[in-house]
Parts: sequence; C-alpha cells; structure tokens
Amino acid sequence: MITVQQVVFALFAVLTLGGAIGVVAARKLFHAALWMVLAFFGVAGLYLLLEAPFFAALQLFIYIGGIAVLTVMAIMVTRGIMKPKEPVFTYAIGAAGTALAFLVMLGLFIFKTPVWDVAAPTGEVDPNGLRALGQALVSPSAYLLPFEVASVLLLAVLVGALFIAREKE
Amino acid sequence: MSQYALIGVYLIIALIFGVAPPLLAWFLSPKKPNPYKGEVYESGIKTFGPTWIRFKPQYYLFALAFLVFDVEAALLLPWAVAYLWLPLYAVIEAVIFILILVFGLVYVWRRGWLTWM
Amino acid sequence: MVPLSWYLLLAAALFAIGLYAVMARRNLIGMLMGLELMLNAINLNLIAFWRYLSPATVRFRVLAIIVLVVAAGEAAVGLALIVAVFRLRETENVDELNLLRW
Amino acid sequence: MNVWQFLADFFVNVGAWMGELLSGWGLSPFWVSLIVKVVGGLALAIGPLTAVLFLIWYARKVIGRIQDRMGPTNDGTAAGPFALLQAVADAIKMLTKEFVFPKERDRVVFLIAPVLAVAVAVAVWAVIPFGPQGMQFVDLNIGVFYVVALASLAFFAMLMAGWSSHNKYANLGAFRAVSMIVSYEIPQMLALLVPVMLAGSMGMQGLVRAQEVPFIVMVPVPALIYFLAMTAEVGRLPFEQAEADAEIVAGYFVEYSGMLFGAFYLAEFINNLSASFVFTVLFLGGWRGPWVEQAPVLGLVWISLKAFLVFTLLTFFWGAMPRLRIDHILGFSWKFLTPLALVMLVVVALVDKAVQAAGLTSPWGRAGWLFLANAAVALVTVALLYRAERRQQAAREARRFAIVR
Repeated sequence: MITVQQVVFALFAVLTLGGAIGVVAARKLFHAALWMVLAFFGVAGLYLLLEAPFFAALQLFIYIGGIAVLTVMAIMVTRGIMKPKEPVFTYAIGAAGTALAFLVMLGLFIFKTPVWDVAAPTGEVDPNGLRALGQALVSPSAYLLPFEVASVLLLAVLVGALFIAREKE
Repeated sequence: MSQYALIGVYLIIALIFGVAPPLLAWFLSPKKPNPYKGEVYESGIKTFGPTWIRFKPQYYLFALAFLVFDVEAALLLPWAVAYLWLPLYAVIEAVIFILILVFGLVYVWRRGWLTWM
Repeated sequence: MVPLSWYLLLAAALFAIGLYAVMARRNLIGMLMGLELMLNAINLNLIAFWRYLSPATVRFRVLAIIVLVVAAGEAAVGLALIVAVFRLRETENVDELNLLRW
Repeated sequence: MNVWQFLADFFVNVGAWMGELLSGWGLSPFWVSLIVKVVGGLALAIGPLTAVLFLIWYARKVIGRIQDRMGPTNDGTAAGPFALLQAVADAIKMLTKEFVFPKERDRVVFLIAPVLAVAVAVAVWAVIPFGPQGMQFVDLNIGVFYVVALASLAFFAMLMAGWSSHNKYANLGAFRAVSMIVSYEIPQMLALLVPVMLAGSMGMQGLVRAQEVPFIVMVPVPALIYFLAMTAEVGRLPFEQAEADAEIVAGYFVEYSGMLFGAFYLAEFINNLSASFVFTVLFLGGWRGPWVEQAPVLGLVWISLKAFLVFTLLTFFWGAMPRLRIDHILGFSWKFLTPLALVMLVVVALVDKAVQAAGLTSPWGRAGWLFLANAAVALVTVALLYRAERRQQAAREARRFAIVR
C-alpha cells in the first residue's frame, strides 16, 4: 500500500536527484547552478517531510539565498558567463566508476544493517524544539563551544574571503 | 492534516496563480513575430560589443560579506526564540558571539574593503 | 510510512553524484557545486537521524547547523579564491591551472 | 446562531458551514478538510491580486498628486469614476498584448522567471494572520522566517530573468538588484530578531499575541531599521537600483513584454503589500484593535488599515524620493544599518534581561525602559553622525582652501 507520504517522498527525491544530475550534466555553468537550486529545494521539501520546518527554511535561506546566489554571482564575475562549451567530462569514466563504487558500498552497508530499517517514532515532534535548540546552543554544558567557534570561523571567513577577493591596487 | 501538508497545498496554489496570467495571455494575445522584434532592446541604439560582459568583482565583495552575516543571523534565530527563557550569562555569551562579528565588520570597514572603487 | 533507510539511500545517492561532480567537472565552480551537494547529503542524513532516532534531543540538529556554517564558509572562501585565481589566469579550468607558481 | 454572531466570526463560520455541507454529501473527513482548505487558499490568494488592482490606481493617484499631476483620470475614457477601473484596463491591455521574445533568449529560464516571481509573492500570504483564530491559512511555528526564506527564491527570479534575456542591461540590472537586496537582507534579518526575541516565538500569531504594547513603541529603532531595509527589499525608491530606468533602461526585465512583464509588475506590487502586512504583524500589533475579542472578523479590518497606512508611507517614499547611487545604497546598508542593527540587538538583549531581573513584569514598564534605551542609542547615533559630518565638512573646506591658495 502506497501512502501519501511515500508519494511525496518520491516526488522530492526525484527533484533532488534530478537537480543533482543536472548539476553534473549541464554544459552551461549557469544552468548547473539552477539545477543545484532545484536540488536544494528538493532537500528543503524533504526536511518539511521530516517535520523540521526550521531546517527547511534554513535550507532556502542559506543554501539558496546565500550559497547559490553567491555561486551565480561568481559565475557572472568570472567568465563573462558565456563560453558555453567546456570540456566537462575529462575523467568521466574513472569518476563515474569511483562514485558508483562508493554508492554501491554505502547502499550495501545501509541494507545490511537492519537497525536502520526503522519507522519514525509516532506522535508530534516537540513544538518547542526550536527553543530547546536555542538553549542548547548557549548553555555551557551543551554546545556553547561550537557556537562560539562558529562565530570565530565566520570572522575568519569574512576577513579572509574579502582579503582574497578584493581588487588589488 | 499537518501544517506542512497545508504549506505544500498553498505553494501549489501559489504556483497556479503564477502560471495562470501568462498562460491566459498566451491564448489571448496575437502572435506575429518578425525578426526585428527579436532584436536586443537597448533604447533603440544598435547593440554593440559582447552581450555577456564580465562584471566588476566589486559587487562580489558585498555578496561575500552578506553570506557571512546571513549565516550569523540564521544562527542567532534559535537563540532569539529561546531568549525569554535564558539566564543572563547565556545572553552575554550570545553578545560575545555578536561582538566577534562586529569586530570583523569594523576591521573590514577600516581596511576599506567595503568602499566602492 | 517512509523507513529511515530510504532517506539514507537518497543521501548516499546525492553524495555520490556530488562526488562525481567534484571529480569529473573541470571547472572550479562546478567542483564547488558538487561539494555543496555532498554537504547537503550529510545534512539530510543528520536531520533524518534526528527525526527517526532521537527526536527529543538536539544533538543532530546542532551538528546540522555546524555543517551549514562550514558549508557557507567553504563556499565564501572557495568562491573568493576562484575569483582571485581567475583574475590572475583568466581561466578556471583545473587542467589549465598547472603552474606551481606564477 | 443569529446573523450578528455569524458575521462576527465570518470566515471561520463559513469554513465550518462548508465543512458541514461537504460531509453532508458523504465525503470522508480528510477530503472535507482538504477541500475547505483549498477553497480558503484560493480565496486568500485572490485577495492580494484584487487588492493590487486597487492599489495600483491608488499609488498612481498619490504619486500624481505629489508631483502636481492628476494621475489617471476618466477624461474621455471609460475608466469609471475617478478612473477607478484604470488598473483593470491596464490588466486587460497586458493580457491581450503580444509576447515579444528576444532572439537569443534562454527559452525555459526566460519563461520560468516571471512565474517564479509571482508564485513567491503569493506564497508569502499563507502565514499572515488576519485574525485571532482560524483566520490564517497555517500558523507555522517559523512564521516570519518562512517569509524571509521565500524571498531567497525571489533573488533567483531576478537572476534568471536577467541572465536569460541575453541583454547586457538586463544582466547588469539583475546583478545590481541582487547585490543590493542581498545587502539589505542583513539589517532586515537582524532587526527582525528583536521582535522574535521579545515575543519568544517566530510564529505570526505568537508575535501578535505578545504585543500588548506594539513593538514599534517598545523598540522604535529596530522598527525603523526594518522599515528602511524592507523598502529596499521591495525595490522602492530611494533604493530603486533594480530598475533605474535612467541608467540601465529598466533593469532585469527590459526584454519582457505583455503579461510576462505584467507578472513582474504584479509581483512587485504584491511584494509591497505583503511587506506592509509583515511589518504590521511585526511592529504594529497585527490584528490587535478594539473589539477584536468579540468580533474576530474586525481583526481583518484593523490589520488591513494598518498595512494600508504602511503601504501609503511606501508610496510617499516612491513619489518624493530621488534615487540614490548604488555605492551610497550599499554603503548605507553596510556602514550604517547593519552596525546599528547589531548594536540594537545587543542593547535590547541586555536591557530586557536587566528589566526582567529587576522584576518589572508589567508590559508598559518593560516597554518604557526599552524605549528609553532605544532613545539613548538613537541620540548617540545622531551625535556620531553629526560629528562625522562636521569632520567631513572640515576636510572639504580644507581642500577647497588648498585649491584657492
């Protein structure tokens, strides 16, 4: 019996994988970036299906609104967008072999481990999960250190990226 | 029905509203293409030079800085939701978090990397 | 019901495609896009673990957030480097970036 | 139930009535709720579209008056009294105009862009609360974040439109618009954190319920920052770099014609309207107003009135402001709004904790202290700006002097 959830899962899975394949196969870089946005969107849908709306919105906000936009701008800045053709698949066979081997290995691992054939716990997810997350991020007994380190990392990224990319006189 | 399913339903409705007007216009509008209509529009001047110009990386610096602060704001969101239930020291930790990035902003500003050239 | 293994398999496939992009794409920005796909696969796994294995804890979600931060940082620095390299060499094809110094 | 009771909670009652009718036909509860919700969603989505027809007329009239013109009139036309039907006529014209496609466009991307723009603009309305209960399509617990996250997709509508048109002005317009909007998203997000902090929730209903004192009184400075950033986000003057018709023709949608152009125009107006609504929810108390508890339907009236005022303010900006130069716009965001928003975040967080520690739990007491803190920051900011201006003026004088000598 196919449930609605399975159909929705399949839909978003197709979006995600289709987008990902588009990233690999598109000849124009701009199209690859658009396919990447589609893949990100599919993953956001999967997050909604997993009842994690905050992460779905984060996915839209940071991956699509931040990283993908930056990528597109980088494409516009670097190539005068349009040398459309480029040798995309120089090492295609070796790469495909490696990726496929990796996938088969992971797939076998997943199927051979019955632990992971579980269904989700029933019942609503804690509606105050976000508050718990916020509290955990700043409580010293939990995840304060990663939180502050993230800030230092962002500082390094800010200074470093602008230092590298700035117009040198 | 869960609220996530509802959001999905509404997004489909929104998509329909996005598709409908152009589709309607497609049926209503005349179709008389000719080669001159398809020319690049540049206020009537004949186009010159390559269309796909390369942009100055100047805009790009702002986008880089944007990404960093974007992530910062997103990281602060759960904290902001939890704020009313947090003790004072937890708030001060978040203030330290913010101040580290303020330092970055001031540094970048002082070095003049946010100045248009 | 959707079992956890479906999500894991999907994430594995996404990761493999990203890996392929990193290895086969000759363009630096294309490679970076592949990396982003791989990081997405990781996050998908983490959120699925959270939902199926321990919905009451924050562990997996904190990890997912940290992965997000690292992904953003990597994208920013990576793209800045690409822009800088392009300015020097007028190319972003890795096969043409074969000088140790210039 | 008499007529007045029915009218007092009109939308909820209509929904309930429809549900009963449908179950009377023997449908299962799942389908009943689905159909009721779909009908509600359609009604909700039609709302902004029809409102926009009126608002276009209104904005044109207001701007006409500001610029000492008449605006649209019915002189010799069939546009109805006060040319009220002008926008309808425009819509009909748009619908019957030919699509002119640029020769070397990127077909699919070219068509997706306007559809995406409208869909994103409409999608925002799902979370806007028009009343206390049941008058909101879905009360997501991430409410405002959903709105901001959707805006990310709008960036892509612009980039796709600009890129696919194969026109350098469209490209440049998209690039500029995105770098500007992206810059203003930072102060917007940071200012938005303040109401979220004070309400302890990102859900739209939670935000409204927390505003016994409207947040614009409690935290006027973040409200101002949010308003300015929002003006830039919707591309209104003085932050109108996206279109800049004097420099880059019309920005990213130069090559669009007919209803495809109309779609961008529509999306822009819907964005203006929904931004006004979101501002109302965040800072002006949303549907709060007298007698809402007795007659929830009044919530719709109050929130619409407040949002209409915000929209009018945006229109005044549009009519009265000159366009700023792109470097000034970016500088204003990065060197003024963002630092100020960060400072405000810190100040509000600390002051509110101090107030909490001092045991002031009455909403007006808390609001008073927060207001004082805001006023202090505003004063310091003005003083700093004044000093900077004086110093710059002195430098300019010195330079002029040097030239004369």
